[in-house]
Amino acid sequence: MTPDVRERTLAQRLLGANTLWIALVLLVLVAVFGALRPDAVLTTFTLQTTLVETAVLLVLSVGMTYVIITSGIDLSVGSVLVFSGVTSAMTMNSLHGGDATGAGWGTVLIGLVVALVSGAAWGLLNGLLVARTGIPALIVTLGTFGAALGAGQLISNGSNVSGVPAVLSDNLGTGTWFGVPNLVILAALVTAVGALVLGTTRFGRHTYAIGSNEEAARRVGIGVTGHLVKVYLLAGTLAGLAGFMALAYFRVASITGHDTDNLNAIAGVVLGGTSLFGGTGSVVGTVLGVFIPAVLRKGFVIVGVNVYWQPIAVAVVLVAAVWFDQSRRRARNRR
Amino acid sequence: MTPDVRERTLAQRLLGANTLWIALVLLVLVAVFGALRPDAVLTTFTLQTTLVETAVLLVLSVGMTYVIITSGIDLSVGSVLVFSGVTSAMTMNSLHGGDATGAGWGTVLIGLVVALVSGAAWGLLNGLLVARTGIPALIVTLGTFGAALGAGQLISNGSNVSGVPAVLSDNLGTGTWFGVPNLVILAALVTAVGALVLGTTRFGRHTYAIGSNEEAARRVGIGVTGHLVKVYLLAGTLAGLAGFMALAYFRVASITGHDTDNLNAIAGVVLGGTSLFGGTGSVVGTVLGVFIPAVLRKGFVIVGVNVYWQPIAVAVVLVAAVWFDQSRRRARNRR
Amino acid sequence: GGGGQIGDTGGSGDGKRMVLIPGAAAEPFYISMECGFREAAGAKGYAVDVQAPAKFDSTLQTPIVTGVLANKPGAVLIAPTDDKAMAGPMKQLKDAGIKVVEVDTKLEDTSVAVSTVSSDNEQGGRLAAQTLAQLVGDKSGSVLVLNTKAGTSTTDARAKGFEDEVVKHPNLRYVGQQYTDNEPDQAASKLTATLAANADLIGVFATNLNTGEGASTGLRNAGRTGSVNLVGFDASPKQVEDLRAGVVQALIAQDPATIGRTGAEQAIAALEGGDVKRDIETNLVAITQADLQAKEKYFYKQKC
Amino acid sequence: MADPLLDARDLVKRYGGVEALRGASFTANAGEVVSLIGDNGAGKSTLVKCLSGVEQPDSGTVVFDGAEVALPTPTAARALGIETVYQDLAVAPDLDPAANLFLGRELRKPGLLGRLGVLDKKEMRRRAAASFRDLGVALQSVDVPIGALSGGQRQSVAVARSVVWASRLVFMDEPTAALGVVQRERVLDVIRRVRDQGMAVVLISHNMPEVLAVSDRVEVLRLGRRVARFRAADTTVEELVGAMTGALSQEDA
Amino acid sequence: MADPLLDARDLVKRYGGVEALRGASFTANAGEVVSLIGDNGAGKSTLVKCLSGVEQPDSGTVVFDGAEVALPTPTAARALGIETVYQDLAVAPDLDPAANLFLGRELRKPGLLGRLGVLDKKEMRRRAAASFRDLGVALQSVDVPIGALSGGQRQSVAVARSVVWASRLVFMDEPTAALGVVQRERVLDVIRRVRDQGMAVVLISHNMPEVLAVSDRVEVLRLGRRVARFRAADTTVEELVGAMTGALSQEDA
Ligand SMILES: Nc1ncnc2c1ncn2[C@@H]1O[C@H](COP(=O)(O)OP(=O)(O)OP(=O)(O)O)[C@@H](O)[C@H]1O
Ligand SMILES: Nc1ncnc2c1ncn2[C@@H]1O[C@H](COP(=O)(O)OP(=O)(O)OP(=O)(O)O)[C@@H](O)[C@H]1O
Ligand SMILES: [Mg+2]
Ligand SMILES: [Mg+2]
Repeated sequence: MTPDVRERTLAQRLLGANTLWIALVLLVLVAVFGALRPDAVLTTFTLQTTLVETAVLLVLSVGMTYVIITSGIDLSVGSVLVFSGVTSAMTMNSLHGGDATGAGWGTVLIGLVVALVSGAAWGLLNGLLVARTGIPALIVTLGTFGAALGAGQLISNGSNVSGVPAVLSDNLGTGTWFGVPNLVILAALVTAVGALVLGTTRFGRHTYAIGSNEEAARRVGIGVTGHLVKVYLLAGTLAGLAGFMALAYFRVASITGHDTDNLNAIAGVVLGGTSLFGGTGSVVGTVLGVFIPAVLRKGFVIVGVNVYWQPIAVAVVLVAAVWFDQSRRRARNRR
Repeated sequence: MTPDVRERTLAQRLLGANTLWIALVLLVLVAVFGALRPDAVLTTFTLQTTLVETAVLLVLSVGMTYVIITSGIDLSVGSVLVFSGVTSAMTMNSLHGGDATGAGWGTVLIGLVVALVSGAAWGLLNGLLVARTGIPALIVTLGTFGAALGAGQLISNGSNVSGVPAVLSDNLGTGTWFGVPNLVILAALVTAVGALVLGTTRFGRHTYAIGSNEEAARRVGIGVTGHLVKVYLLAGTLAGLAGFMALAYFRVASITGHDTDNLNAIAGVVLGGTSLFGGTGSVVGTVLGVFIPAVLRKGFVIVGVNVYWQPIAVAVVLVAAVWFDQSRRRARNRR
Repeated sequence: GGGGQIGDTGGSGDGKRMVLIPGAAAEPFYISMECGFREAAGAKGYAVDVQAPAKFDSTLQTPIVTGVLANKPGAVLIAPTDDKAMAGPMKQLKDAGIKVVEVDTKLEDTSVAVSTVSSDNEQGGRLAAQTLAQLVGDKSGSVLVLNTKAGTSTTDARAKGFEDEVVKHPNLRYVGQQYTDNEPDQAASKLTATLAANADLIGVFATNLNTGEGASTGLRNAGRTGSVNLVGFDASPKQVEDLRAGVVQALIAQDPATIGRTGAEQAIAALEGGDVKRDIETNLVAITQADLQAKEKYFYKQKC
Repeated sequence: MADPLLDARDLVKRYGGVEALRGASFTANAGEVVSLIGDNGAGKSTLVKCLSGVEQPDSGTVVFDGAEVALPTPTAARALGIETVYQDLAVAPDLDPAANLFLGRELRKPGLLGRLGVLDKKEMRRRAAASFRDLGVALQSVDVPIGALSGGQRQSVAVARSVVWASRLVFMDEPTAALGVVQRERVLDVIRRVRDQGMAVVLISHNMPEVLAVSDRVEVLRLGRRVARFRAADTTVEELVGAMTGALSQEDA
Repeated sequence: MADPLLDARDLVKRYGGVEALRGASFTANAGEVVSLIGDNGAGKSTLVKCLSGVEQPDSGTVVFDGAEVALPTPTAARALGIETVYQDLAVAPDLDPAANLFLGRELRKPGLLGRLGVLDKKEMRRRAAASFRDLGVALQSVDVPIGALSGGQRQSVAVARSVVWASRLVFMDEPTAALGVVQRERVLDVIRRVRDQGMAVVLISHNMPEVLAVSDRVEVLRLGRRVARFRAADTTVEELVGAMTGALSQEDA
């Protein structure tokens, strides 16, 4: 009758980690491309560009991970990114007489705040609607997906907004620090904080609990409504930050080209082992899940795969990666 | 101890129907637009064009309803539509010396079969992967979404395929029957059959059971794997049919322009009261859910809403409609 | 002390190779350009490669540029999908010693490319309005522009040119533009809705292939083919066929093959130390049923 | 007798056309175990849900500690010191037993980290293990998700959670239904211990010997209404069954 | 004694690091009620899942009707005439009780419509109502989803489903746990009736008086192994509890 309570060893934990196998897939991919074109793939330059081009999506995906763990979804992130970029760029421009290219750090800081607040506002709206009204998250965020894009177009009168401060784009956008792009450092910081909060804090624990059984979470006294609002708020704010990062990187607030950011983020999250039905998942998995398609696309361009074959090849590897991951995990459980 | 078993009356059933309130929303929308521009909205012309422009999406959404009721998702429908259109058009062309514009019914029939088979093939692939491997449906169909489009581009060498037989486009594409467009009749037939099969047959019952509790369905001996394959096969075949319909309607197999068909179909299904978590839903609801955005978009153009406000207005009405529906339903349950 | 810029680590590449990065895969416009490019570059013994983004979109084009950069070709011909967003990546090409030639579209920053070969989209829009006015004659009625997505620079320029010109014709009442998300079915739907609201519609300018196809479908469904003048942009085979069949009344065609050929020539000149011309404008023409035969050379190709 | 701790009067609860409660009343006193019994579908669980803030009654009043209270949310009930073991357990199947035990009341690390919300997982696991030992629950592994536990193990976690946190009143909706013989005895011991600390315990059970063994009073629900009340010492299994099936009924219940 | 209907030998089942079965054996004879008892987490439900095709044992053999069988799926078990009431019920919460009762074996309309797969909902509802009456289940409404029923009502649906369809053997994993006094008696009656029809019934229960009242034999599982076997007529509650807790064990079990 004495409880036979054992803790798992580190090795068991590592082997049991849901992310091990998908990490392996990523490594194999890099190895294969590296073997095919060692001169072009395994270079600092390719590493730098792959990282930097994925930084924005990664930030979006960290927020998305939280949302999906609560068994929600956020289709609006791409549009919120656009909206935040537009408001931020336009604010900076108007502070600097219509063209902020020569503006200083003060203006940039205000731009950052505007981007974050814009993102947060949409996130708050999403959160309130999802948490308080019982409207499915898919519908709410499909609505804000359209609305945020429309609002961005309305404000910018339908065209891209330029005039991004050079200090911003030269430092955050393309600057590096000991060879690591600054944009990547920022994304890594966000990711690390996101992973820690999810994995070790009360906030993270409640996120899992709500996704696992919302009714149970409510009954044990977790403020489910408030928590959901916070989660969508987080996703929105990160989308705002992503908008600011995109501004720095592309030197323009582009209102097109972010239609599929939502699906890309969702795919990364799910690829990383987070269940669409909520309750399980991790930020580390998301990182891996975001990089797999990025590495693939990059690799195919470098190796020179025919453009029409590229989506097919990406699809095959994507599905195969998850398949491998799934059957490995199942085998581990059967062990 | 005698069981106190009552059946609900017809009125109770009707009031209890999940679709009543969303139908009301649709009616109100039509009434509002009708009041604003009675000359332009309440005309045979507007009715005809609205119906015909929604026919293709409706066919996609019927298949999607089945998939979502099993708690799956199919992101690939738009690409499968493209692929089927391309294969069908190219087959017809090759049968008729490179340009099938003058071809007869025999060629058209072969084209139809090719479209259906192409759709079915992708559906089968989706089904097998989802049902047999445990890869999340989102990932599988995101993969085939890319792959089917890539394959379509590969086959057509990346450009739109023209040469659609005139008998096809004149009859199915723009023909009417007592004033009702033939395309609409076809879509209505598909929808009616879809609704009946879902609501009254064993196949439909099993679809609900799998979505409600897959493990329970497996334990009572339902062939869950086979059934899921059939459901995705159905969705794929309907996407093939939709591709054929689009061919007749546009007189060309377009490669681009179907990126958001998947989200549109999913939104229609969810708007119609089907839960993304499976187990509940109906085809009738889907019909209403598909028409609400269509009516909105049309109405806003007619009424002359500013282009940038249009997506915002659509979003607001969409969310408001579901909100109304939800709170009505809840009130009914509390009654 | 660790500051720097991405791509500081350079190297040298293969000077006998050229890459074309069009704005989008699978468009007859870019395919025709590719044909001209391959022909001209091949004639001078250059190895060629084409890497197109799936869609006309700077976020999709950027990784292609950096991917191509990793391979270090001698010259890159590129149709930048955004006049500012592509500046960063393209500057990296230049910094790595690659000769950059802009084709079709161009950056705002003129210091990156050695040469720019393009046709003026705004000019094309103006031409469309003039052609429409000619087709309509002295009849009066409403005209509509079907545009793609808000923020797409090329089609926005076409719409703007049209808008600027159309107001000069008092018999044409401009009812504004509608965005279609570049989806034919939305184009059809928005056209029929406009027809319902404005029964006197006599002209439509569709700013690209997809909007044109949607517009002709909408007109056909409304039974107004021919009575509403449809002016399309570009001359892909299907569009030409529609023009021939009377579904479309006029097309504004660019000359992509010449753009590609000229672009290749400029790149070779830059690599081999020849004469490089900074800006080259190619022709835009309006094709109507009347001069269909005469302007055959402007038709786009599906494959070389 | 002192004022009752909890006094619910004439509660009505309808779900669509189904009347789960048709004017149910219920009383619980501090320092007493009261059993709530009744046939399947009599409305016991619905009553518990109404009294723990999970569902809102359509009409009726609830008096707690002498004052009329509204229980709009489970949090409101918990704030009054009311804890509940739900029949459907209401656990988060993806979390491990310790996480479930502390759900909503997680322990945080001392110091700054704790103020930042960082959890003290080790301590929670330690205390959880002690609680489980107390209830005689054997777990082969503490970090499997609770969804993978046996039915009885899962129920023990839910019971442990309620008694750890209650301060005034505990509702237990069939807490022993899935428990083994030994674990059931442990739970009954715990119930008595909680009662002796002055709390009120409301036990729902279909096991009549168990009901008679542990309770001070018994209230009977039938078709959504209270039909009888007994002192446990003065009644028999036959009488209880009679009341539940409608063979026997009291005027003033 | 005749050959046993079902004879399972040395079943081992591991979940990750957890050993749910460590060489469990089990025997059931036709025309007999055998109870399978054991502590929480002893492995009873796991054993049932292995014997009804839901889970695959890692090793061990199963002999059914004299022949060694593999049970790769629940369908395979059902084909042998084995039905199961699972502890977690395994119902489809969104479907109504009649739909759940006939799940996987729906009745179809006569004639062409039936061949097209059209369901005879009316007839299913009628027969379901009769089954429920038989088990003493009162439902206020037959077309609510089963997720909205009371715990006992839901369990009755699961029990009804198994006895309607079984032909050789029924596993019942705690079928009476949530049932009221009357319904429990009905289920025990049904169990006896099924036994008298010549089927084997395997009953899992933590209620020792119930076990002794209804079974012919009792097998005891402890820590994933069979530790004792009794004839119900020759044993006592104390002996059973002893075997479950490890106080008593038989050499040749
Ligand atoms: N959400 C709901 N929707 C519809 N009917 C419901 C709902 N919840 C409960 N009911 C009905 O209310 C009645 C009372 O249910 P309740 O769960 O309170 O019974 P109970 O006394 O706890 O039964 P048991 O002993 O079986 O647990 C039942 O007839 C049940 O079907
Ligand atoms: N899927 C699973 N993953 C991990 N462990 C499991 C799983 N299923 C069961 N177990 C473990 O196996 C052991 C046996 O569980 P089982 O459900 O068979 O017990 P039981 O005898 O039915 O208990 P109860 O009387 O409580 O229902 C338990 O320790 C349980 O935690
Ligand atoms: Mg109950
Ligand atoms: Mg069990």
